Amino acid sequence: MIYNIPYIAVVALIMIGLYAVVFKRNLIKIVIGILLIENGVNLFLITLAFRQDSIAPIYRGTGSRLMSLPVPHALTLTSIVIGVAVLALMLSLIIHIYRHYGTLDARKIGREEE
Amino acid sequence: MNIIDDIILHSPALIVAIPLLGAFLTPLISKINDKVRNVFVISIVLFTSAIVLLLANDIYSACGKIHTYVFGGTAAITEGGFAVRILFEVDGLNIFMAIITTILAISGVIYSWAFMKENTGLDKYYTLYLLMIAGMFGMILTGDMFNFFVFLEITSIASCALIAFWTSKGKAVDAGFKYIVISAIGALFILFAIAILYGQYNALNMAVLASNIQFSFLDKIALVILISGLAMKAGIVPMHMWLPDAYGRAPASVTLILVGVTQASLYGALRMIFTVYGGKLTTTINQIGDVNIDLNLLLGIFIVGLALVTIFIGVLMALKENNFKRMIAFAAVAEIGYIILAIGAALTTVFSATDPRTGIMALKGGIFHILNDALDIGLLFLVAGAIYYATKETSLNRLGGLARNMKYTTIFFLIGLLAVSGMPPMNGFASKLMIYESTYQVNPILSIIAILCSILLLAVFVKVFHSAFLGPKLPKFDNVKEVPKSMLLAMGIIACIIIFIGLFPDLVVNNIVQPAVNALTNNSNYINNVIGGI
Amino acid sequence: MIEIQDFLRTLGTNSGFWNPLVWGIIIVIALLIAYIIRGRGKKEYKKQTEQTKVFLSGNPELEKEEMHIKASNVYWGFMESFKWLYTGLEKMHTGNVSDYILWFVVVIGIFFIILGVI
Amino acid sequence: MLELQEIIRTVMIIILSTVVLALFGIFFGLLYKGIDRKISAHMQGRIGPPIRQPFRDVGKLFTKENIIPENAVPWVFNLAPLIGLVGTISILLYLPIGGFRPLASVEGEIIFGDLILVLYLLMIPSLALVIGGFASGSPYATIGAQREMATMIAYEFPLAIIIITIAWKLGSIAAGGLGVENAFTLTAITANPVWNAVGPLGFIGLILLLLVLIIVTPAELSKIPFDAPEAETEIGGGLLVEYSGRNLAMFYLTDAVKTVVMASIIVALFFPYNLSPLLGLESIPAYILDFIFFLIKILIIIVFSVSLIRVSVARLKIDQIVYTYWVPLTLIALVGLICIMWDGTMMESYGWPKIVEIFGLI
Repeated sequence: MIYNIPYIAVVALIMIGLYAVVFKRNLIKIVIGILLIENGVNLFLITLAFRQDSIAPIYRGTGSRLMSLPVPHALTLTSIVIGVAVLALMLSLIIHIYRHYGTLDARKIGREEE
Repeated sequence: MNIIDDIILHSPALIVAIPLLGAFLTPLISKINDKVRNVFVISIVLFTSAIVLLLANDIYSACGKIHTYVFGGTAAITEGGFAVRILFEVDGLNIFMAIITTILAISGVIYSWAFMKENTGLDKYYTLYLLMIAGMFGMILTGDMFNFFVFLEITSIASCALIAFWTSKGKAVDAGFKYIVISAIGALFILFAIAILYGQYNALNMAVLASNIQFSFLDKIALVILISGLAMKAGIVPMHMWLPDAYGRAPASVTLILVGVTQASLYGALRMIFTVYGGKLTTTINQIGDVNIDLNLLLGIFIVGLALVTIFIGVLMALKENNFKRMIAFAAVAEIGYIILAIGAALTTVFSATDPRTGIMALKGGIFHILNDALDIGLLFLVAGAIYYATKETSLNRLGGLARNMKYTTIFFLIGLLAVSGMPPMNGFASKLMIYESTYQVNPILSIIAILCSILLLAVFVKVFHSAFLGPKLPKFDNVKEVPKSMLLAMGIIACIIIFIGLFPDLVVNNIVQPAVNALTNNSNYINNVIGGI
Repeated sequence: MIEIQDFLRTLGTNSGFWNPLVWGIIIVIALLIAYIIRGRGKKEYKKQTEQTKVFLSGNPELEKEEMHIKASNVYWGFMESFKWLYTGLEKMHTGNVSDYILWFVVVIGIFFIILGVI
Repeated sequence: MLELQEIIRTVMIIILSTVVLALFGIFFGLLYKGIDRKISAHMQGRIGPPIRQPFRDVGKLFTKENIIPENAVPWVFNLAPLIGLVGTISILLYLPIGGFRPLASVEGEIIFGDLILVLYLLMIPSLALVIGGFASGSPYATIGAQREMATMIAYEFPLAIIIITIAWKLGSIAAGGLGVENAFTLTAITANPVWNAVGPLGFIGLILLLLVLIIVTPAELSKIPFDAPEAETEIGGGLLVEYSGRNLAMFYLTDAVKTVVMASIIVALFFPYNLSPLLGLESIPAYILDFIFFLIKILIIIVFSVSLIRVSVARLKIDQIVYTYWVPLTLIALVGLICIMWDGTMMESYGWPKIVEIFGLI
């Protein structure tokens, strides 16, 4: 049971994130929702790598001790880096949107007639 | 061993690496001179295209040949059976998509010269442009799930920045924001699905996954998320709404590549369905009460249903829209619908042991239509961009009488109109003919709706022809001139290819589409190429 | 390798055929015939006279901008017949990014039910 | 493998048959137009013009001035009528005219076009009218043109249903289909008349489809009650309002040829029977007899679908036309389709007899 808690946390994070994206009007909150989803997915990857009583795969010569999988860690790192890039881009776009419309309400932007 | 062989050997890596390198060299080169930068960018793209063509020649030289390129090693699977190496696997389908990307990239860069001339920050524009092209090539050529995700994100970030390139317009920034939200969530869900698959099979390699896949409950969840995420990126109704925003607001040269990006997402979905899950689709049976239904049938029917909705809503919205580029975007949605209609119809029949001919024909039509859709919609976007360039208007309500001032653009528009609505003798007719004449075997209603919507598409663009090009000579457009030569050249390249394909459809189908279809239907070849190399 | 005869081949779909080149020949010949027939007619007309003015049942011609039917008025008959459909469609396209994601979640849900539960 | 000699022979045959069929289409189109006018005049209690009146009309139009209005875009304005006529003539090549095989095919196996192509080519004359109307730059013509386009969208739905249903009946490998190769080619359709393959339920379905096709024909030809695009009384001839002289004559000829084309399509789909096998004739007498029989069949169809309908019904409004085609007629056609699909299952699972067996024709 105790090993399932991370998975429950993953599902909870993704659900909360989706809730924020779908039901929140504020663009910043939408971005936070996306970050929550991202963290959920990253946590999922990390959890997959975990083996009980394992050590980090960087030590050599520790005999027969179990090592946790290195690949998901690499994936998570990459994913975090990409996430930061996406976050920066979204926030910079939000700055532009705020300059144009003076609001961050998703229901009020981009509605002007041309 | 001469240099050509070396290039071919390393071509999958080079195709991605050269635009990537060029992208980050562009800001440096732009310090010198604008002209030098333009020449540099086009030479990068042309060089990449030459390598793509070399690789294509190599792939097509033997039937069913697959070019596998493993980064940092020769064997795809390390000693001890770990499939951790990143590899690019190029078969008929990959190279088909790469050729489409090549065409779009060349004409997009040529078009950008004049179209973006008056903008500032062009060094960043070209950097992002090349980055986007590199990302697309990566998505198309990779044989690794996580790599696919990374390139998907690279493409998304670059294209989002380009959609919002005209930051002085609020709507462009808004569209860019919508696009990044959509693609970030789509990509995260895809990553989630990849993680599920990794958790079960300890592999990220598509071929290794395909050979191990069991179709457990978790696999089904992964399939659902993968297809839905990629379908959203491909703009399938009801997840298409970002597409008119993004296509409509981006500069026309960017929209051209965006068309390719949606196609690449569609390619991803095809690869997942047919290659990764393909081997087990037919042997997995779902039970409803006492009735057993093959999974491929269920999946096919679901996709066909989505496709019909996509086609119908796409054209109906296009018929109503009055903004030129948004209208083409809705038409693009409908065209994507044709492709997935063919794919869905193919899924229901292509695995049947008794008569797979219908399914294969539908698949051929669908794959062929990917090429035609990219060219037709791309050409129309370029025309829309040309009109915007000449008149600074996007609303059809304020245009009129341009056929007098812009003769060549009018002719290119007419070619695009006939092609997109599938009138003979353009390329759209050939692929739609194949789709109609195979899907009717599955259910006559499918072809009926397809034919009807093709005519609605004709109506959509005849409306554009009327309101933008025909009508009395408007005084406010007296000074409008034909667009610069480089833009005409870009449109001309695509138009010539359209007419060529239109006149020799059988040639294209036999030589380019057939290998792609073989690659899809025969996934054991794809798997053995990696697994067999231990 | 590609030979000349490959260029001439008819596209077959198991249910039908399509050969653009043959159609091209027909079109060229028919164009020739039609052009000859058309050439028998009278060519000239009086340029820049009352003749070339637009016919408006005798009403005076408006400004050029007013004479051009706007794009949003085209296909009135079609829109009129399917008003109910279009009101529904317009309600669907809200332009909110949240709704776009909602649709995504809905599609995942439906797809999951079809594939996973059934 | 195609030999060079064979290619040249095929090309020569196609060129020759294009010329012959163009003249055939124009002559008989005008002739049928005259007959149609005579018949409808008699129905209304008038004497009507002589049968050769359409020829005179064309002759008269050629002597009139060919005015290009100042608001028009000249090259599109002049090109549209030509393209319309050319497109219509090219359809004739793909149809079995006079009981022969379609002329755009090589004896035996090679065929160059099929029913879907014909469906698309049928749009070309309408499209030419629409673009010509739009290119006139006149409000009346624009209204007419957009109405023509809306009509085209409208009738294309039932038309597509009819064509796909017949091809499905022939080509489908599912229950009820005949599994014929190349089901979309007119050669296959004329060789396997659909009436011979259906049971009672399918017979009803086919009758419904034929009915719908007969109602689609006047819209395809822009005849009353579906002539809202031209509507002389409200918009002064609609999309033809700015056309005159030889350009108008081209549209007149297009209309005439298109009448023959539509009637030939109905003949090919539903009445592909010939008299000569019944009488045991061969070679030349058989050809002549079949050809005359074909002309008579066309005449009957034109009388039913054009003359009769246009005399007895008043013009519909454009939104009524769209509604008529997309709701009632599409529903009827769909019912026909469902009947034909069920028919196959019935015959397969319950052993219902074919309709020809009931009448004892086989």
